[in-house]
Amino acid sequence: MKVDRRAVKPYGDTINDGKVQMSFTLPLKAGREAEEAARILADKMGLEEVDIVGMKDLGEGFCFFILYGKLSHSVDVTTIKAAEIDTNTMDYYEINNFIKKEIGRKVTVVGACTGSDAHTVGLDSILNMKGYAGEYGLERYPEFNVYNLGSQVPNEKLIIKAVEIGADAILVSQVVTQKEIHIKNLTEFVELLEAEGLRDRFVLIVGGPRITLELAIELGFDAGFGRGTTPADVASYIVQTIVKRKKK
Amino acid sequence: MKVDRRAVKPYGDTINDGKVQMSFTLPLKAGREAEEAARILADKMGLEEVDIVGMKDLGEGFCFFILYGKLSHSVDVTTIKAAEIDTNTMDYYEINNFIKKEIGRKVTVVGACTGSDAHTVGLDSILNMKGYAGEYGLERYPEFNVYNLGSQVPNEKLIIKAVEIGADAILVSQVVTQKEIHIKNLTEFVELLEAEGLRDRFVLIVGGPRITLELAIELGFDAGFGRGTTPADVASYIVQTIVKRKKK
Amino acid sequence: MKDKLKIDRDLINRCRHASKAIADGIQPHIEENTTTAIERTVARLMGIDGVNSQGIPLPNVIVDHIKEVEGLGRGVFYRLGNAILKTGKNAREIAVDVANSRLSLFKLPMYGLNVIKQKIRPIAVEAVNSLRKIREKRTLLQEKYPPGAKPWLYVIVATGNIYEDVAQARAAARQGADIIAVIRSTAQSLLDYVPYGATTEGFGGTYATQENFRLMRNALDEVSAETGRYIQLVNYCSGLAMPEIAVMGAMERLDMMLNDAMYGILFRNINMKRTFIDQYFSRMINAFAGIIINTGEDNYLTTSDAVEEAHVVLASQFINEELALRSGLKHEQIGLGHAFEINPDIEDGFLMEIAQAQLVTMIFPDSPVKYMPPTKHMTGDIFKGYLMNGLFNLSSIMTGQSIQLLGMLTEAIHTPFLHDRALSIENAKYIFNNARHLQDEIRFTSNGRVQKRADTVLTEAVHLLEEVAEKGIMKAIEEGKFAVISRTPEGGRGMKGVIKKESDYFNPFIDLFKEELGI
Amino acid sequence: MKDKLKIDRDLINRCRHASKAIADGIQPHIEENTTTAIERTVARLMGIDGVNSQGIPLPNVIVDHIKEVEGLGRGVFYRLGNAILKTGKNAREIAVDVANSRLSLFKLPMYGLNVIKQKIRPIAVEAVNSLRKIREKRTLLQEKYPPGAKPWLYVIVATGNIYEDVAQARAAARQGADIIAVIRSTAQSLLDYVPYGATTEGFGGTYATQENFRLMRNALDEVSAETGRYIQLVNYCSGLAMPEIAVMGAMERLDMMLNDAMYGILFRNINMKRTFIDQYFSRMINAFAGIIINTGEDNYLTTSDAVEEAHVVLASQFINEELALRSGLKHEQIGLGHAFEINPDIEDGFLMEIAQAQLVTMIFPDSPVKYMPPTKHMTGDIFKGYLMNGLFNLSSIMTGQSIQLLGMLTEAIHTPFLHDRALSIENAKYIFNNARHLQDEIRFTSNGRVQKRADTVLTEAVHLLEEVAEKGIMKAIEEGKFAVISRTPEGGRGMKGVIKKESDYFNPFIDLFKEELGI
Ligand code: B12
Ligand code: B12
Ligand SMILES: Cc1ncc(COP(=O)(O)O)c(C=O)c1O
Ligand SMILES: Cc1ncc(COP(=O)(O)O)c(C=O)c1O
Repeated sequence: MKVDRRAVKPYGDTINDGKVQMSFTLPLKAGREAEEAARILADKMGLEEVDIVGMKDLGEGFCFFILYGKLSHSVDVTTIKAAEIDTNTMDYYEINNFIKKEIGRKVTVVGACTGSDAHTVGLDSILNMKGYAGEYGLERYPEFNVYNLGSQVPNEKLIIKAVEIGADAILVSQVVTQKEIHIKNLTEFVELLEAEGLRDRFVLIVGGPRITLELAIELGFDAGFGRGTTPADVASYIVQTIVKRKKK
Repeated sequence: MKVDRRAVKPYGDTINDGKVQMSFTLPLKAGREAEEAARILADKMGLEEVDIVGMKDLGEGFCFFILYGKLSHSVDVTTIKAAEIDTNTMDYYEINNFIKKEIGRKVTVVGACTGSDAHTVGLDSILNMKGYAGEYGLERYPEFNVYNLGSQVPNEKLIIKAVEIGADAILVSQVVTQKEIHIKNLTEFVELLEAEGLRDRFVLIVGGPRITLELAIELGFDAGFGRGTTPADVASYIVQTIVKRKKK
Repeated sequence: MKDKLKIDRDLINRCRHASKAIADGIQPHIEENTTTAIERTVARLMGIDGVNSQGIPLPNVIVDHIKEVEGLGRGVFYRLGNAILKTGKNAREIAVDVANSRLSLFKLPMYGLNVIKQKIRPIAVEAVNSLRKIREKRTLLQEKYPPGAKPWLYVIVATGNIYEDVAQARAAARQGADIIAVIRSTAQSLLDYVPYGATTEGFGGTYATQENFRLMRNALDEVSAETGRYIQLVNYCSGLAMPEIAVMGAMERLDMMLNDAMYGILFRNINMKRTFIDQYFSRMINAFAGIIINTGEDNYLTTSDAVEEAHVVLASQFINEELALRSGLKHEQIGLGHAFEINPDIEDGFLMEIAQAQLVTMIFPDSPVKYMPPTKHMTGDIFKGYLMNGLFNLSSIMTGQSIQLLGMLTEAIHTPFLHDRALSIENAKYIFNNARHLQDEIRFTSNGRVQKRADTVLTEAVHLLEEVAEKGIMKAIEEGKFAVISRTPEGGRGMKGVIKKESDYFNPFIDLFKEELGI
Repeated sequence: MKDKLKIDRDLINRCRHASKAIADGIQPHIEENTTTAIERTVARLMGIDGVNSQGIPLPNVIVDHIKEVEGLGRGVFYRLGNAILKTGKNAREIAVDVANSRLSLFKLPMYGLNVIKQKIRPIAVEAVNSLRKIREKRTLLQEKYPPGAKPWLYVIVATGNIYEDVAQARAAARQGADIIAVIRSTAQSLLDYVPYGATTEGFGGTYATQENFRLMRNALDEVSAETGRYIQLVNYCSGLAMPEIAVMGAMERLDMMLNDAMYGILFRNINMKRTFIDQYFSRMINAFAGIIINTGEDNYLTTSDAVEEAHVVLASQFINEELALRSGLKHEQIGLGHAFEINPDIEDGFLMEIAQAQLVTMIFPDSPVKYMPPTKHMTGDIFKGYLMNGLFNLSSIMTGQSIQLLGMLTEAIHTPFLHDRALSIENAKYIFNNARHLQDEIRFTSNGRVQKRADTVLTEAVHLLEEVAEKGIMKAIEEGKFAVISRTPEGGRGMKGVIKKESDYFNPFIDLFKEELGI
């Protein structure tokens, strides 16, 4: 039962059995043809011994499938270089001390749910007093100045505010992702900043349940925070990044 | 919203969006590396815009993932030739009449759960009086002679019995499929028959929840019946196949 | 139904009493003012629809035209009626002419108000009659194709594209859904107009337009006929255009409308003065059209904790009830919002959930509760989510709910896929059937956890309502009494659309509806 | 616990009375006979283990050796004891010599039985003492690491490979499982011996071998220490080797054993005369070892309908209870089988489920019910399956069950994957916590569906038991009274292993256990 890290496969109950569960709908009526179509797709995905365990006609010419199979692909994890937040999370006290010692002035941040996004709960968990999962939000930190612009803030307005208050960091929240609306909105935000020559002034952060670090970096942000982020994660990142940049 | 039958893709809420749900476990601790490994595997399967919505450490160096993505593959259903049972299901009365008219004698069948398989409920649903889902089983049909040998019958014993009673059809049930035990057992059964030169004497049928027509044919059976099979499906197939063979 | 909770009737009476005082406090404001949205609604009722060459809806064109010149203190009826009399054209033709600048209503000589009232009233009566016919058609159809048994299975479609929505809705209805709600594109409530025509580009939902209503209604009528079960259609009549959407819904035979007295204020930062006026008229239209409203108390629990703020939900239900009754809605038309949002990690959370669900059906026995599924605590763990939806369905059948908005296992991920919805229907059918008479079979232990919880929530609601009654609803909202959100009377969007009625203000529809509804 | 069902105590008394009569009917048969399996067990207790060069277990070698020459009417103790005395070797060494044909027990001069009894009894006493020490170790460990709260989460591992099983079991225990059952490879119950050593090739389960027991016990002990929660280990002691496995389990500190008085007869077509004898001795060992048995009534419902045959389950529980008590098991050690197998499509099926679950805890208040999940009606729809498992968990917490065998969402597909089990644990934890005190908060309506159902089941059980008592258990089984399966007294496997005891038969362990257990 030794894992070969150069060829990692999914695991059901025996090492390297490759077992994967999948479900999807095809725009085909339930029946032999649809079943075969599902099997062919699974095959193209690299599944072997495909077992279609559920097939259910949904009406309107659609059919839902549940299937299991053994994945022929494997992944060499020794070559994985996952982007990683290169700072470490400190706690409330450590962060305030760090600011006092290493920065010597209060840190100013501004946050907003931009575009048409009105999901403030996530951003509020990071910024508001109350915080998240029992941890205080940034407003509670004596060494932070926090501006929370709330929901549905146009990109321009957020940038103007950031400049006005001399923010160290801008925090953007994007929760709605249907039809990739967040990508559009975030790209526009970075382009606006760059057009104004303001990009390097700020630590630029985006967060939301569908945000990953990779995506954030790809879109031109410094960092991205997803599900389960705590205020301390974000505060730590901000203050350490400020200091790193100062040193450069 | 027109479906292009030459390039059918999974459907979430927009035609051709390709949306697929998947879950699996990797033998890696939860974390950025495991997440990236999951993403790479999804990528190899042809998924785009992979969204890892659940990652849960299971302990012992394992991690469970739930993800969604858009499948880049599609399937041309116009070229699908799904094997199809080439007989049509008649009802109890039709079947008995058919036997009287077209065969002119009672049809004899013998069934068993072979090898170490003790799951008799499926085979009993087809053979016993009581039947399945409100439909009578073959024992109830006046024109059928039924021998149900029950569970854990060695392949040899089933063949000897079939010869002894002059069976028209042999019905094998295989429910346990772990480690492909059914494939081994069914293959051995057909090889035994062939070695004895008896293969063509019988209509050879296998059934069970994980049995598909394709698999049955591949293994050398005439037909295979899966989930939800009714006694009438099987009886119809047997009697029509007998007549077809007679005509040849 | 026996009182399983042994609740103190006196507490309920005090709640109702306080709610009356709250409504009394706001009623003068409602009656003294009109809004741009109400006047656009009048324009629509008079027959104006369509858009101008820049895509601006004609009701907006005509109302802005009048507002610009003389303000709206007399309402649009006066100028519009005059133009009809003078030109012999109908309202729509007049609006088109105005839009094309071929006509200014202020260039026409004026009849006296009484003449206009007298001569044009028949057009208004005709409009009201045609709405009545639509309502009657619903009654007929529901006799022919009786709706399914309660709890009704209520599912949403939200693809952004009305044609995909239609396919998904038809599939759902065939699978057993009783009610289809078309979710609106994000932030439509902030639009001070209603988009026009069939739309295929929305985010997180599909625009509410009259054409979209019609397309969906037709599709569902087909399925109703096919399945012999009348399928109800829902949309949203909240936001800056609430009365307009109400009338569109009445015209296209929607059956339910999301409509809450305070939702726009709290959750969309729409001006409160505006909202209170708009909700009154919009509800009158809903009432007349035989539409069941769905109030939005579930929204409190998306930002507040469901255990701590349970009493706010209940207090809001009392307020919504009282305001709805004043608009002529019958108890049967008041679908009060409630939601299964207690954190799933809480010990005995399920007991608290059933306590409150039972409490609501006890207090509002004739109002169908619209029970919302878990959303906030749903995660990417679709299996757990599916299970939480199952407990939610069980809570419903245990406590005798009426309108069950089915939870989606993918709530935390995306708007529902076709099979997500199918799975949710399967979930509800299984639970409802398998525990069909559970509510008849169980009693709650005297003075046990369930009864005590119900009592606590009710007691806290009394206190909140009495406090609000004392200081007035506007002040209370300003102080953040609801969902810890504070709004000022002058703040928020749409304040400019509030217009003081002049002494010769006239809106024939208010009177016609009032008469019909007996208010 | 108050009697929520208002059941008629007299009916219960009649059931117990009939069960006693049934047990009385079979007791003489049990006492007059021994079996090859029992004699192998004696050999094991004397210290024989291991296999010969062809892989045949030494207990079989020695028993066959004796049987061949003189039959087993006197038991193996006599010849074995004699050999120990004569050769000065221990039992294991003697067995090895016999296996290698270096020794025949019949070539040795014989001591008289009394001499052997006297001289060799200390070896038997020593063996029993060492089992006692193992039991005491469990007690100590359970004091140090108290088991989790009830209902205990019971999950199975079944990879076929003991090393994979170990990894899966450790993971499950850390995730919150209280009990790990290692499912046996298919049809092990038909083996008239116990396989030897660590095994990695099983189908649908892993062979029950002493080495496998040991490996798993060690792994779980580690996790117990780590988590501070004693993790219980389960295996199967049914089939042709039931008493042997009982003793292996006692030696390796298993905590529970599947052990049913009639399972082998009905579901494995093992000869009934054989089974009744074997179950008696195997249970005595279980009793002494402080093991909780799990009876197998759930199996009835895999072939019979759970609504129609509910009373058979109950009747079998009464019989199992009575026979278990006669073997010296305490009520606390009798884990009676029950299963959530009502067709999910039945209206009010959930009410029937809770009626019976509640009935069982009422009738057998001190016996931990082992509640089995839905299996028969599980399909490839893993979502629905997960939900059914949720209702099953709810039924358990509503009715106060003790041992919860968690259902797998993939029940219809494969033996559990690592994450299937993790999901099942998550399911149970959520439901148990979220509805923790639901059982305290609900009462059932008087004479309602639940109470009536319980009454019906109990009444039918009385009739069945009284009928069985009258005709005798063997006859009743022959007539197919249980699970509609008919077996004849002479039919089935293993009949040849039944041996009439001679007057000088001797088995020191029966006496030692009886003494200790006070029977
Ligand atoms: C609450 C809620 C609402 C509330 C929002 C109230 C409010 N003031 O926020 C209301 C009812 C108003 C609402 C409305 C809508 N919603 Co909504 N809503 C949700 C819901 C149920 C919970 C979101 C939430 O509060 N999560 C809790 C917080 C704490 O988690 P979080 O946001 O992930 O935040 C954490 C991290 O992501 C991160 N984070 C988040 N932001 C940031 C920012 C920074 C800088 C950092 C560092 C970190 C960070 O830190 C947080 C703490 O760990 C979700 C479903 C779900 N269960 O997720 C749907 C959901 C997000 N909504 C959805 C939709 C579609 C809508 C609507 C568009 C529907 C409609 N057509 O009307 C509207 C319109 C809203 C709009 N214009 O944006 C969809 C989005 C689908 C998609 N992927 O595109 C979801 C997924 C539901 C669904 N399945 O359809 N919604
Ligand atoms: C009932 C049951 C048992 C009962 C069987 C009682 C009996 N007399 O049959 C008992 C308790 C004895 C049992 C034991 C075991 N079982 Co079992 N059992 C099940 C269970 C719960 C239901 C099977 C069933 O009866 N289905 C209902 C029938 C009507 O459906 P069906 O078999 O699919 O039959 C239909 C069709 O497939 C078809 N069909 C079937 N056979 C045939 C034959 C012909 C000729 C035709 C035409 C059609 C046909 O027609 C039928 C009607 O439509 C399943 C899980 C599940 N929900 O499926 C596990 C399951 C099949 N069992 C399983 C296992 C592993 C075992 C054991 C090996 C466990 C163990 N180690 O002890 C043992 C040993 C059994 C053995 N030696 O074979 C696994 C198999 C895993 C796998 N894929 O390999 C399952 C899937 C459970 C699991 N997830 O672990 N089991
Ligand atoms: C009463 C009410 N109106 C409207 C909405 C949402 O509509 P919009 O996003 O268009 O404001 C909701 C949301 O649930 C609601 O409860
Ligand atoms: C009491 C009992 N023993 C044994 C078994 C299964 O073991 P085997 O397949 O080895 O007979 C079961 C099955 O559930 C059972 O209930």
